[in-house]
Amino acid sequence: MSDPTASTVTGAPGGRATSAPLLGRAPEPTLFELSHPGRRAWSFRTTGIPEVELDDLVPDEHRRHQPVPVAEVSERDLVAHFTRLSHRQFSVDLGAYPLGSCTMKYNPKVCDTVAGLPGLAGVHPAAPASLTQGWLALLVELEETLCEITGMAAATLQPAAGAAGELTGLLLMRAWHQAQGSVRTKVIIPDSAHGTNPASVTLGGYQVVTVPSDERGCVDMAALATVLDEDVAGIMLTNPNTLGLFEEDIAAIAAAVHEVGGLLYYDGANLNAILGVVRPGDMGFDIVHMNLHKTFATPHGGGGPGAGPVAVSERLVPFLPGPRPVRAESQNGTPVYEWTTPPLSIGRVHTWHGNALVLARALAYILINGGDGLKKIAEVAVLNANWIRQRLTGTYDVPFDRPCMHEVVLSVRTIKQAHGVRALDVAKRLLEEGFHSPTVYFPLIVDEALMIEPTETESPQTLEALAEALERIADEANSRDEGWMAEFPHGTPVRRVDEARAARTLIPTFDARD
Amino acid sequence: MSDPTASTVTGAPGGRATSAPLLGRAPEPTLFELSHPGRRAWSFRTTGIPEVELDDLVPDEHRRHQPVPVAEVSERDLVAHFTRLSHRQFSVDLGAYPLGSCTMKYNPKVCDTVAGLPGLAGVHPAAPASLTQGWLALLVELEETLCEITGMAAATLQPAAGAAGELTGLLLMRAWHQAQGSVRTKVIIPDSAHGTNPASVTLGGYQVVTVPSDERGCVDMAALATVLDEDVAGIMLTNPNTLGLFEEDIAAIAAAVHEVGGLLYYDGANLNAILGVVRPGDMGFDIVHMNLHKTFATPHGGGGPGAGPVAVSERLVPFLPGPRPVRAESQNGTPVYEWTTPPLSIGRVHTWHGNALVLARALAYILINGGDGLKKIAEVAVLNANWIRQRLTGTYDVPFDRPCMHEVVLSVRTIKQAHGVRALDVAKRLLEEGFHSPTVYFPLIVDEALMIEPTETESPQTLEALAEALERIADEANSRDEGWMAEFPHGTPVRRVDEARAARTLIPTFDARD
Amino acid sequence: MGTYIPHTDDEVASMLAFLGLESVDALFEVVPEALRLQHDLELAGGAGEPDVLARMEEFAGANRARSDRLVCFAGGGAYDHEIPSVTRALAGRSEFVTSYTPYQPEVAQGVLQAIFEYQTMVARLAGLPVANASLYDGGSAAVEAVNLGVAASGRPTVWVSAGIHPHWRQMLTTFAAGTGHQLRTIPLVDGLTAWPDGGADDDPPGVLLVGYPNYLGCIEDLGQARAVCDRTGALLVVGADPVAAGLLKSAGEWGADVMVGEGQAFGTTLGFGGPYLGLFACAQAHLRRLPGRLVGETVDVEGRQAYVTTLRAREQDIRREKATSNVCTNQTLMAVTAAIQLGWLGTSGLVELARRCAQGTRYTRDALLSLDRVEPYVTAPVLREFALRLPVPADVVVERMADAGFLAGIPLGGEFDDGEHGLLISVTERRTRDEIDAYVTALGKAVA
Amino acid sequence: MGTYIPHTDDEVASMLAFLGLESVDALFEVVPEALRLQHDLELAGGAGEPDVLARMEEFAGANRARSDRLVCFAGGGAYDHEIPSVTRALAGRSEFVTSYTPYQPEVAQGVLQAIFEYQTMVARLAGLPVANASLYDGGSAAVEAVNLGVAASGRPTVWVSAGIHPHWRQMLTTFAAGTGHQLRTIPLVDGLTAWPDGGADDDPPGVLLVGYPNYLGCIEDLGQARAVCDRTGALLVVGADPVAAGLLKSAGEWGADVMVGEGQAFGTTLGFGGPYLGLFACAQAHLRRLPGRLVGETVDVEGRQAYVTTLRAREQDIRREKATSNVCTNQTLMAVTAAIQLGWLGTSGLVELARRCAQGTRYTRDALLSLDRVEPYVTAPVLREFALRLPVPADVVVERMADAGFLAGIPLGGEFDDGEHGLLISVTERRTRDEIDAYVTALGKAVA
Ligand SMILES: Cc1ncc(COP(=O)(O)O)c(C=O)c1O
Ligand SMILES: Cc1ncc(COP(=O)(O)O)c(C=O)c1O
Repeated sequence: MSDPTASTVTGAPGGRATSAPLLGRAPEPTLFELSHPGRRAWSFRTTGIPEVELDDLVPDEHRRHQPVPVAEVSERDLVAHFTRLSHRQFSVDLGAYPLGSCTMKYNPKVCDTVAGLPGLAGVHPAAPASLTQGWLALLVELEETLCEITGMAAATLQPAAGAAGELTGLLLMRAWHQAQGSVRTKVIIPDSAHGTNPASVTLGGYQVVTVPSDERGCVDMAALATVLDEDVAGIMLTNPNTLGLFEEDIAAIAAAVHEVGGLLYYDGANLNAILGVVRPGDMGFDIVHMNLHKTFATPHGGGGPGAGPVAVSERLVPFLPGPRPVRAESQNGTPVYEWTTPPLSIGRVHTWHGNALVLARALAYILINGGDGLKKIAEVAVLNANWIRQRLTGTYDVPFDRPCMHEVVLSVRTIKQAHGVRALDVAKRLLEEGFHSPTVYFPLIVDEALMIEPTETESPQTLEALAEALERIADEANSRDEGWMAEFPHGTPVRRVDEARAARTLIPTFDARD
Repeated sequence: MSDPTASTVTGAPGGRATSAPLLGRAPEPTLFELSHPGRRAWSFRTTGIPEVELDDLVPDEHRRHQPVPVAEVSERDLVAHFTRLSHRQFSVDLGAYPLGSCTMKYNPKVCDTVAGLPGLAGVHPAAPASLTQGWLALLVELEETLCEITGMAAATLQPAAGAAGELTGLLLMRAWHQAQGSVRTKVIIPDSAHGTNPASVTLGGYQVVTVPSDERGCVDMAALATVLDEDVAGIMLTNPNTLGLFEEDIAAIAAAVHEVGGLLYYDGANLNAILGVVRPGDMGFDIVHMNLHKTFATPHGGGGPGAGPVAVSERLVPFLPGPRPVRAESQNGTPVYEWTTPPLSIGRVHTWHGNALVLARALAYILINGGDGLKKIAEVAVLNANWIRQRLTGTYDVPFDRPCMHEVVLSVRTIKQAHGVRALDVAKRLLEEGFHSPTVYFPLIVDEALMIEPTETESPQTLEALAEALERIADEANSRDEGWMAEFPHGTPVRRVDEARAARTLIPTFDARD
Repeated sequence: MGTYIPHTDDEVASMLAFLGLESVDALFEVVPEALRLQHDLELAGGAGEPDVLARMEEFAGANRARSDRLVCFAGGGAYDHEIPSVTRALAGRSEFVTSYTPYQPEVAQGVLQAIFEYQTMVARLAGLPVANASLYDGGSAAVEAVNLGVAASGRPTVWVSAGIHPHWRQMLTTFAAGTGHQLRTIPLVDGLTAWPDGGADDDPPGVLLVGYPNYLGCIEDLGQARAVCDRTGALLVVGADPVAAGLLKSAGEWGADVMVGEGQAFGTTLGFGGPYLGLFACAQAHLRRLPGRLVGETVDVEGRQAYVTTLRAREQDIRREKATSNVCTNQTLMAVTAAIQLGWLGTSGLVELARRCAQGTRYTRDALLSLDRVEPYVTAPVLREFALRLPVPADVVVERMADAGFLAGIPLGGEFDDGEHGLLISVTERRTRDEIDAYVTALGKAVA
Repeated sequence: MGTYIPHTDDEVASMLAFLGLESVDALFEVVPEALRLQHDLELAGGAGEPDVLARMEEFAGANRARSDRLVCFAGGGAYDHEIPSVTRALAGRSEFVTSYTPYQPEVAQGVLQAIFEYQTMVARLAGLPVANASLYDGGSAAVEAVNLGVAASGRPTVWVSAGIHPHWRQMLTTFAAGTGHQLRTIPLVDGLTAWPDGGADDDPPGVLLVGYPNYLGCIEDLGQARAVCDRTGALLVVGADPVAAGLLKSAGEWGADVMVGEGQAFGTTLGFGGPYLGLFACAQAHLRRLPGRLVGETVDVEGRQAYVTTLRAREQDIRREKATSNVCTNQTLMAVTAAIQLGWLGTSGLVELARRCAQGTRYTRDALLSLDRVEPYVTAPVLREFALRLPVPADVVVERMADAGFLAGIPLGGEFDDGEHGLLISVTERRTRDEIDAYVTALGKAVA
């Protein structure tokens, strides 16, 4: 049999589902391998515009003579490829995702509808306020709502994520001190803090001063006293902190920091724990960022987008980024919205107005829950975490054995010492049980940390199943030999991944393959 | 440790993905097992309507006193459940689906957009023509288009699927004969026909007369001659037939059937093969149904919905179901559309106007492809099938060794005789390769049939991979022992399913579980 | 311009070479030259997605009766109920949308289990032990039920209540041309079916078909229908509104042999009448006559729970001309949608839905009846739909009301006594008091 | 009324019992009484999905500048490009939407591989070997690029072309307050950056930042910028329009060290400015300073191809205050969307897209310049965006044009010479000749 086709049948077969875990675990080829010269999926509107020669359109010295080699695939193969990729991906919609510090709660589908409304999604960001009153009204309402929730005076909605909020907050801190005529150099951060905090401090032009945690997992007040001086611009805290513990001395901390003229920054990553219960503003914080993708359930999108609004106390309002939307004196009773830039504004921190569609999702979520519902969120989030803590006490180490807030940090230390099984092994083993892993090795101050945040949307049945799985794993760690555990996971699309090799033989693009 | 929670933690854990094949293969619990009393997901609009006592609303003798026990789940668990179920389901979007006779081609996403347009999806079917001119215009345009494609005079769009179209066609046949004053009792069907044909004939009030296929896989002309008489109301054919072969004698068949006063019915399941190449009307058919879900790519929806319009030649137009949309004399130049019922109409065959949103999808698909594109579809569909045929000749039996149209029927007969491996085994083994199985054991006249319909949307690369997989399987059948093959599939969400037990110990609902 | 074919010209050429063919035309040599189309199809050339979408938007724009333009008070088996984002999102998942009938259960557990759950829900709604995997729509389910009833009773006479949806009755007539069933319409008296005694009938019925509630929204006395069946040996087929079932006794409780219904209310858009969902449930005795697909639970070779289509021997692909029905492709996606929507409603939501419809109906009906010269069409009790008698022809009122922003309802039309002046009005849970008040005011003007 | 909490009161009570607590309040005993909120949040009570959707629709309805109401001629980094159904469908798959940063690669190959493909595409567009997994938006990518450039060159002085998007320049200023970078704006002369020679400068730049094309749509001479860099040892950072890149030489070809850009054009809705997509690619030399996440290819224990986030030691969670950037959550979903959209465009579609934009731009510009008293703002060649000088203030024209059904463009404003009379106009492939002709007519009236 002659095979004149052999020469043209190049490229990976697109219509074959071997890559779907449903049916096997062969790797999915890249889109570049599925590509075949001459295929296409695109189509554009018929415009009727008379055509000009390309030579006339693009100056020759600028003209690209080879097209960018993207990929050439049919719509059918494009769909199959990304659908298959989606089958290789865990998500909240598939199962519990108790990733501590990330608040992987259920993302309501109605918010997808909101983000898709043509009247929101189809608006150009440079259109003047007169043509975008709906958006400005929405943003003002969200700002007011967030201020009520945090107990602050005003907020900027521009920052695109928590870390962006942090840096914005630090620049606010800097501008404020500057306006006071004071030059300060240091910002205090507890050793349990998230990595974005010190990174943001550096970008804010400050030096990081780390303050240790005490044996109760909270800021060591004595140590704090020793670092507090007139060089301190402020302190960054999250409360509950990254151990899931409430900083009970927060009032004293606030007093001490304010005493030396410093400001208090609140990292809102853990706001879910205290909604409607206690407010950063009432605790004495001056600057507060929120992670809307955590607390207000806007989906994490595989790593983003998020939104990190920053709310401030009265004295910091004049420094907020601008332009910001405000409700203006209404002419005929109906409010009018406009953009203003605060007098001492630190300037713009986002190309436009922030991650607007994420902001719209968050407002919808807040409206659905309402004031009462928000409090219930905190209550059940804390209830779930404490249930897990109590249930697993004795099975895993509980480094700080006291009531936690919305998340609990356990440790695999004892098990590791006895059997060599690490937090990482527990995490990988848990994948096989159908749960996403908790956050591991964070906060850094806990050895072999497992940071579990169930969130309020997981039912008691799910908690029970999670606890049973973690108990089973501990049992296995104690009874099986070390190597057995290291083999997990087995049933996932790929098994343990060689991270060292990825860094050593860096292949960041398809073209870097050899 | 006391466990006061044990009593309430009942029900299956909803937030656990063990059921997702991504992560394991535990069965997914039913929604009823995930249910927990008191949970809910629903919310309704606030209406402000003053409330009346339920006792006043529902007469006591009719009132249900226990609610229907549906299920009680959170929105989160509802989402997780059905998302996980979706991960246990093969689909065209995941991979090639060469299910013969079903035309599982790629379903363009733009058609989903069309079916979701508020101006189409939000229209009540009982609204008068004056308020639904857009829909009527759309239906008329689709009807005209389908008539051009099939070479017929007019069509009804009411039938909801192919089988519904068949029965409609048979009732048209009956009404026509009746109008001619002739009473006929029989309808001829080839032995290769799809089961819906004989079933529809019975419901149409006719007796089935089966005509055998000859050694070339086509209607045996001699046998046909012996059954043709004045009792014959007509003949039902699909051309290409279910062997994927073109009935070359179709003109002679038409002449012979017409000669005795019978009508020719065209089962359009295989229309994809001849788009723009040859038309049923030109072949002499009087009545033609189409399967829009096949030929015009409206998605099969896990088993439906479809749409089965029936087109007829001029003489049958007065009998079409009604009401049907027609373009009326325009008053001021712009056309006006209205409903009319043909004078001798057989009546209504759908509760409303047919599967309207499926019809809209099909029109969009046709407009995108255009007249030229439709012909290309047939060409490539036939090319793909012949490539598979040629490639696998020698590997599998090819019962009718001549050029095929859009699909090819192979047989596992030789392999089975030698090694006991059946078509079913090949089908199950192929699942493991990441392809959906071909249709098996149909048409009934081919032993151990594998009916492969690649469709035009599968690329040469995919065909190559499919051919290689089928070659590999034949190799294995010839080299491995019988039991080995019977073990497949291994990697699917469930392995071979006990069908006999399902029928023996019938459990058609959750409540029938014991 | 648009195309979904991946093949490049080179690839086509190469594949032809492999087949030893000169040209694409050669693929069609089996088609007699004389039959082949000698010209191109007289259709426009292909167009891209944006152009075609613009075209479809034009059609959509020409529909005044869109629920985003006219507030909907029409029902008659097609209802403007809430469809939450979650139902749209889940039912739209492409694994459900782009698969076909689960012929290979090993890779179709998703659809199979969803159908199993749907069957369970429909059976519970019906108060009957078995439900199938769906039929085309309410009307086709009624036709199949009558076929089953005639076969089971062995008697071709069918008593059809005049309160059955007129379209269903038309379908029954259409299909009776093939089956030869004798249909007899049993009239309504003031909204309720006036069943003949049936005892001494020389042509006793094999089947009774009655709505619950019926087309006029009236709650029929199924006890009386059941009594006729008991006397005559006929099967009782109930066409039930599955939303009303949230408050009403089930068909099964009334002794129905078969329940059929239109399932559109559970998550399917109005969609100009389709695709909808034919609900079908029956008593155990009729299992072997069940039309359409049925999913059953079983195990795989490893003993894991699994689902599969079962009792396949009833079906056309196996039993051919002796099959209980000719249905092949059904409405699975709508069944899956209904399972999702019913899961969203849940036990309490289904009651609440029915209750809200009933509240709105009561409020609207009372307000309308306070209008001058507007009268009840019949007086039997209604639940979520009702008919009025207007001083102006109902189709005129519908046109006038459209200008005021409402789809006013469905004119009863010629199938009913003085139906020209009858308007069938439906009030779902989506209608607010403000909408209703405005509707009532507008209707007052429209009939003035 | 709305809630996503599954727990029933009984379950809460039972869980509290397990914890030995009397009440839910007891969970918060660790919170000092004095700090606790003594009243409820002053927010409305919860509402159901339909009510909240209605509320959001009200906001949406109050936006006149929706692209379904005003035909969009505004650009400036945010474009009304075609987004096909396939991109929406795939990017909306919940596995992509509801997962987080792929910390566990074994169950995150979907997102990881999509990012790997995205990185490849961005690197190819840039003509540079490495691209990261996304940054917040074009402006933040520029800020990060400048940070990288200053660190790499060891010099804090940054020469920023006045042709860089004004908002990016504002952001650079904002963040320079923290980093201490010295920003110097290099003016435009007739649309192109007039770079100082730089050779004898006593404060030589560490970084040059230039647009390609720039904010006024003009195609900058990158050769000249590169020459300044060569002379001064500065890094060249190019802010490239990735759509124009379909026709223009790549930043890499011009010798750029870093390319940044706004990726919204690839499948992301206008969305009032966010979430958008910060593109970032760089030369191999700067790999260890790359901000944000990077995905690399590797294998699993069985040798199967696998993807994982790599060079993690650069990142904040490991290097903390010494990290190259503080980014954690980025814009992955938009990166995945861009990969899908670029896959849809493909090699030929990207060229075609740029070509169509350029054709429309040429046609529109020529037609507008035939209007009385309408003049070019600058004369340097443009590709897909351009500025005009109008006889009437541009913001007035925008208001007038809105009444005619157009979003006319973006007033240049105070950042530019006589910017009050400058209007920046963008014409994407979606604009038809009819729309453009009507626009030109309307603009003629608006400036009359
Ligand atoms: C405690 C804490 N702070 C800050 C951040 C940074 O927030 P983002 O990822 O939104 O930038 C995180 C995110 O994981 C966090 O957990
Ligand atoms: C040859 C043939 N005829 C008729 C039909 C029936 O069509 P439908 O399933 O749309 O009712 C089929 C469907 O599989 C078929 O393959």
